[in-house]
Amino acid sequence: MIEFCGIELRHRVINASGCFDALAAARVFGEALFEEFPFAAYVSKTITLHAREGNPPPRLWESEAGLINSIGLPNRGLGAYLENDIPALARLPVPLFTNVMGSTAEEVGELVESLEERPEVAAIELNVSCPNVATGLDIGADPRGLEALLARVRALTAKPLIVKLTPNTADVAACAAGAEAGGADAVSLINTLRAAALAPDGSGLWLGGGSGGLSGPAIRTIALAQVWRVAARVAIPVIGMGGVCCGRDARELIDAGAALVAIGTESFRDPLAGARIARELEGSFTQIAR
Amino acid sequence: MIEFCGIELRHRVINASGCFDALAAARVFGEALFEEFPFAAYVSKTITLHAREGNPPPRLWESEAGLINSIGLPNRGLGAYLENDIPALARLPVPLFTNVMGSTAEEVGELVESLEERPEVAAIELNVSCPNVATGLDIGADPRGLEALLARVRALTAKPLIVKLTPNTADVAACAAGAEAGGADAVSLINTLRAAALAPDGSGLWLGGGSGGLSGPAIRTIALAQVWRVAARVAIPVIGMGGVCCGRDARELIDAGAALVAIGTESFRDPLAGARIARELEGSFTQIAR
Amino acid sequence: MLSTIDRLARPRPGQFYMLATAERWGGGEGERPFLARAVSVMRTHEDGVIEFLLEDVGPGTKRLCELEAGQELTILGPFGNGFSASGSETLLVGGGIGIAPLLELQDTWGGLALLGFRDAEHAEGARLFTDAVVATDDGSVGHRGLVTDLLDRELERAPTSIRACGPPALLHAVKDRARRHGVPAELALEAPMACGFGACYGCVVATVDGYKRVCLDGPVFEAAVLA
Amino acid sequence: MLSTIDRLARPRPGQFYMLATAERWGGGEGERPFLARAVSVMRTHEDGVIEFLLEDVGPGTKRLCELEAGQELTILGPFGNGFSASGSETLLVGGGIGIAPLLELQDTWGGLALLGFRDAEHAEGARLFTDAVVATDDGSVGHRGLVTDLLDRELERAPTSIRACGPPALLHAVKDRARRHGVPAELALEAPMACGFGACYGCVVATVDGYKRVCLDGPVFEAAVLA
Ligand SMILES: Cc1cc2nc3c(=O)[nH]c(=O)nc-3n(C[C@H](O)[C@H](O)[C@H](O)COP(=O)(O)OP(=O)(O)OC[C@H]3O[C@@H](n4cnc5c(N)ncnc54)[C@H](O)[C@@H]3O)c2cc1C
Ligand SMILES: Cc1cc2nc3c(=O)[nH]c(=O)nc-3n(C[C@H](O)[C@H](O)[C@H](O)COP(=O)(O)OP(=O)(O)OC[C@H]3O[C@@H](n4cnc5c(N)ncnc54)[C@H](O)[C@@H]3O)c2cc1C
Ligand SMILES: Cc1cc2nc3c(=O)[nH]c(=O)nc-3n(C[C@H](O)[C@H](O)[C@H](O)COP(=O)(O)O)c2cc1C
Ligand SMILES: Cc1cc2nc3c(=O)[nH]c(=O)nc-3n(C[C@H](O)[C@H](O)[C@H](O)COP(=O)(O)O)c2cc1C
Ligand code: FES
Ligand code: FES
Repeated sequence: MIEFCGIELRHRVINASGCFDALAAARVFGEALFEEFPFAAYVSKTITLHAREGNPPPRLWESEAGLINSIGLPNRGLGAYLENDIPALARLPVPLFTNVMGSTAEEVGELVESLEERPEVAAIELNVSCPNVATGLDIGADPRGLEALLARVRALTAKPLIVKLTPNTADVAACAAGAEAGGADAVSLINTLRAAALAPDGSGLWLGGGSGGLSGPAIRTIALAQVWRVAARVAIPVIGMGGVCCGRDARELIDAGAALVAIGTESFRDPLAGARIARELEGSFTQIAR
Repeated sequence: MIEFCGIELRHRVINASGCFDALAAARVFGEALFEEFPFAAYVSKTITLHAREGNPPPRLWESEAGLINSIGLPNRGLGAYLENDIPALARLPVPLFTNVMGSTAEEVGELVESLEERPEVAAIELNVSCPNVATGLDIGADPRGLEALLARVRALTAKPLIVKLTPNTADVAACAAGAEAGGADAVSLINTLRAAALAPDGSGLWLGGGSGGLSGPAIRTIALAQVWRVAARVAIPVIGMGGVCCGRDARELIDAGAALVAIGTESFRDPLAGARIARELEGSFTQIAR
Repeated sequence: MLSTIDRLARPRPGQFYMLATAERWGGGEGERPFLARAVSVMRTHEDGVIEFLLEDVGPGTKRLCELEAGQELTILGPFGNGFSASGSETLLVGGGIGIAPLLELQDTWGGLALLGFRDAEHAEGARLFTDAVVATDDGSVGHRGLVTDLLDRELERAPTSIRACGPPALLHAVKDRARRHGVPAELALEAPMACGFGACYGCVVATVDGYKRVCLDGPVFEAAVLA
Repeated sequence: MLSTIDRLARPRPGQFYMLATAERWGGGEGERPFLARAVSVMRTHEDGVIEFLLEDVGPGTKRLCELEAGQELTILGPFGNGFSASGSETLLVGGGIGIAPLLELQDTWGGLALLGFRDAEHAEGARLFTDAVVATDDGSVGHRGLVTDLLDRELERAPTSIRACGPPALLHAVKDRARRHGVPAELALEAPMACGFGACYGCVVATVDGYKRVCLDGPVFEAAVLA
């Protein structure tokens, strides 16, 4: 058993938000999935205050050793999540981490407050990659702004608060330090990197949402560098992710300072990747000089 | 013939700074290289005021569809460049762009002033990916700082000033706009993205320089997104680069708004990539809605 | 044509698998393919053997087509809803590679197949059908023209329902006629897919009640629900 | 063992080529290989045929070893300085895959080869030499122990010079003995390479006058100049 922010976990491998839909998977692979769940914790895809349709298709582009997505955070909104999803997800044999995003501090506060009331939710992950309406930058891109946001919502919950940092910033370590100073219990990174694809027929941007986010092996070494820097800067635990495909990749993130490793795109190629990588991890015990 | 900042070029494909050493290539491939030079202009690797040994080896790591380098800008300094390299490079059949980097505005000024005096130099490219000693961030990461730097050195030269933007920023388009406002004649992007690799034997970071910069196909769609954003924001010409391997990749950057395309890592796999890609480009004429 | 064995599941007509090669998946044009590729079940056999029909349209299908007998295939599935049961009065309309799922459908529930192709070469696949009328753009086999010409003719005979699979233009034409003639139709759609099992939300299609995941709620949709 | 033809250049002993396969270079372990791989010339023939010796140590050499006769190879070179001319009194010291350049050297200028290997299987390559003494770690062939044991013995006979290629430990031991016995030695080094022709500055080694590019100023260096 592993301990993360006071939560007991079977192993160090969880899913990356938005890359595994436990309810859809149960429909497809059957209830057995609920017994032998591949991940040590289940992270929901991002929930917003109000329902979102998501971006118009096409939403995917396969790039060099990676995937660009422009899904647009489709979800039925906080209300439906509390009412329908949480009861269904409560049947999972692993702790539930709920990932939320608000476009203002008020929204984030409202999301956190309502999740605080639900015992089924073990931890809250804040997706701060949402563009700030004023500056156009991600609200998580500015260390001071992030500290202020955390300081504000920290008071609203006793549950572990994980900040999903944005990689679209000049200094991710400073942002992590800001989140820590504001009272975050952990940080997770990296989120997808802004990327674009052009339609083969020359009709312009391919993705319905315009630009998208790059994930997969192509970003693995960028994730490794950011996790290394962040882990060297903050004392709170780090959840590392980005292009992890095998136990060795996971081990490298742990050696870089990650407490847990999250699997995103690889789960699309192998829905049992989480269990496989956790197994492969057990075999390896590098402990390196940092 | 193509016109770029008042300079006539044979085609739209040039080399990326630090990815082609014309003098070394002449030694290896013979003088013929000077007649049939693969690029429409020759961009020097970054020259600094004082000589630099560069980073200790190992300096390279092959990553997923890319390369991480930590070369550390080795060069014999401005003096040796002016005295030995420029006369030798003057024999090139294409215009010479000189890439320089200074760690302070004074240093950049001194570099620009001395190049201004040399007719062999057709244009000056400012590498602003140098860490600012005070903030630790790249000096090019802050739009206002970049504008101030440009305003200061603009007065020192009549030659075209190209700003090689840093991708390690929250808003590359704002930085491009800052450079333009300061008087830059063009911007070039993207430089390598911060990445890291761990030694297979578990002894820590692999690269002698610690972290390094990621280049190659893995970053192509990130470059495409940044070039698209920058070209949409500024009126000055854009030199696009990042993972270009073939005419189609180059065409996409041009469709995204680039005036010229630079080839970096692909030249390692094929020293004649510049000529090949220029040929492949001629064949293609997409003109897309932006 | 590619075949493999699935002893666990017996796919239903219209379902698909996500396929990749175990070795050297990647390293092709643009360093691709990276993700697995969705491929419809063309035909199944009692012993669990499943046959697929592949057209080389890019790095993924190219690599799958290069696969030699005995080499390892990574396979996930069967996925998707598949077609609902139909009868002998059902018309099966297919175009190009879209004929694949209709073969298993005909083998299971019968029905006349109307198949459209570019030319004789691409029309090869039609041979596999027990009861089919063919149209080719160049007239090298069967009717010269579109498969929808054949459909218009058959619609006079008031079929009970239609099942279609093929390029967007064909599906659109079928949807159109189905509405005009008041004949219920089921269309098997395609969409770029990353996972195939509802995890990525990347394969959505617009329906009368919002975006639906083609891999999970489809790939077969009633023509009437598509926006 | 891999062979190809270079009609343009006649490589000199110690030079190398950058090799890659034209098809499916990439898509292996960690989506690699991406860059070409440096490989020493093992033997050349009048007709321009060049032979290479490869050991599968990772995705690049693995892919090159998988290459079948007739499949296309991407080849750049010859690169590097190569060894300077030597005579029959020169000792050639090689370890493992490092024996490759010494074969062409012996074919050209003669000299006794002292070759070290892990075991009999790896020692196969020694057969290609006309005049060689072998040492293996497990003693399955020749002397049981290190090739440096053989070198120590031969050094008594006051050789005019030494040429060595192999793992870092071996080169270090040779450099050491060369200095102690005052015998000039040339060492063929290895370094991670991206280009092979001086463009990337990635392959440097520390020398008495600063970092030098192994691909351009080497791969052969006088032992004395190495820092
Ligand atoms: C449910 C379902 C069933 C299918 N059944 C079959 C079948 O039985 N047989 C069969 O041959 N095919 C079938 N397909 C289609 C096949 O899965 C796709 O065509 C697949 O994309 C082919 O991959 P590729 O690499 O060969 O071609 P791709 O390179 O993916 O090109 C195919 C199309 O995808 C788009 N595209 C091009 N480049 C990219 C990129 N980098 N990222 C994203 N999209 C791109 C273009 O529109 C192009 O025309 C099915 C698809 C679905 C969804
Ligand atoms: C001048 C010269 C001549 C050579 N001649 C020969 C020859 O004749 N025959 C032969 O078999 N080899 C030769 N080599 C060695 C060969 O080029 C290298 O071993 C090459 O790296 C093998 O590639 P690989 O993908 O098979 O193995 P790699 O995966 O590159 O592993 C080889 C070594 O590189 C390091 N490494 C591991 N992963 C990475 C990575 N991702 N990026 C960078 N480094 C990594 C490790 O130290 C590992 O032990 C020569 C090298 C040089 C420089
Ligand atoms: C299709 C897709 C959907 C995603 N949705 C979300 C999301 O809803 N919320 C979020 O915080 N991150 C989301 N991400 C980002 C992932 O959680 C993860 O940070 C990123 O993909 C890097 O990991 P990977 O390379 O292993 O995929 C999504 C990624 C993908 C590919
Ligand atoms: C080995 C290497 C050395 C580089 N040296 C420099 C340099 O000296 N100055 C600079 O501005 N950019 C340098 N770059 C960055 C390239 O100019 C280019 O911006 C980057 O590699 C992206 O292009 P690519 O993917 O085509 O390589 C270097 C890149 C590599 C790979
Ligand atoms: S393909 Fe991933 S949800 Fe349909
Ligand atoms: S390998 Fe590029 S400089 Fe030597």
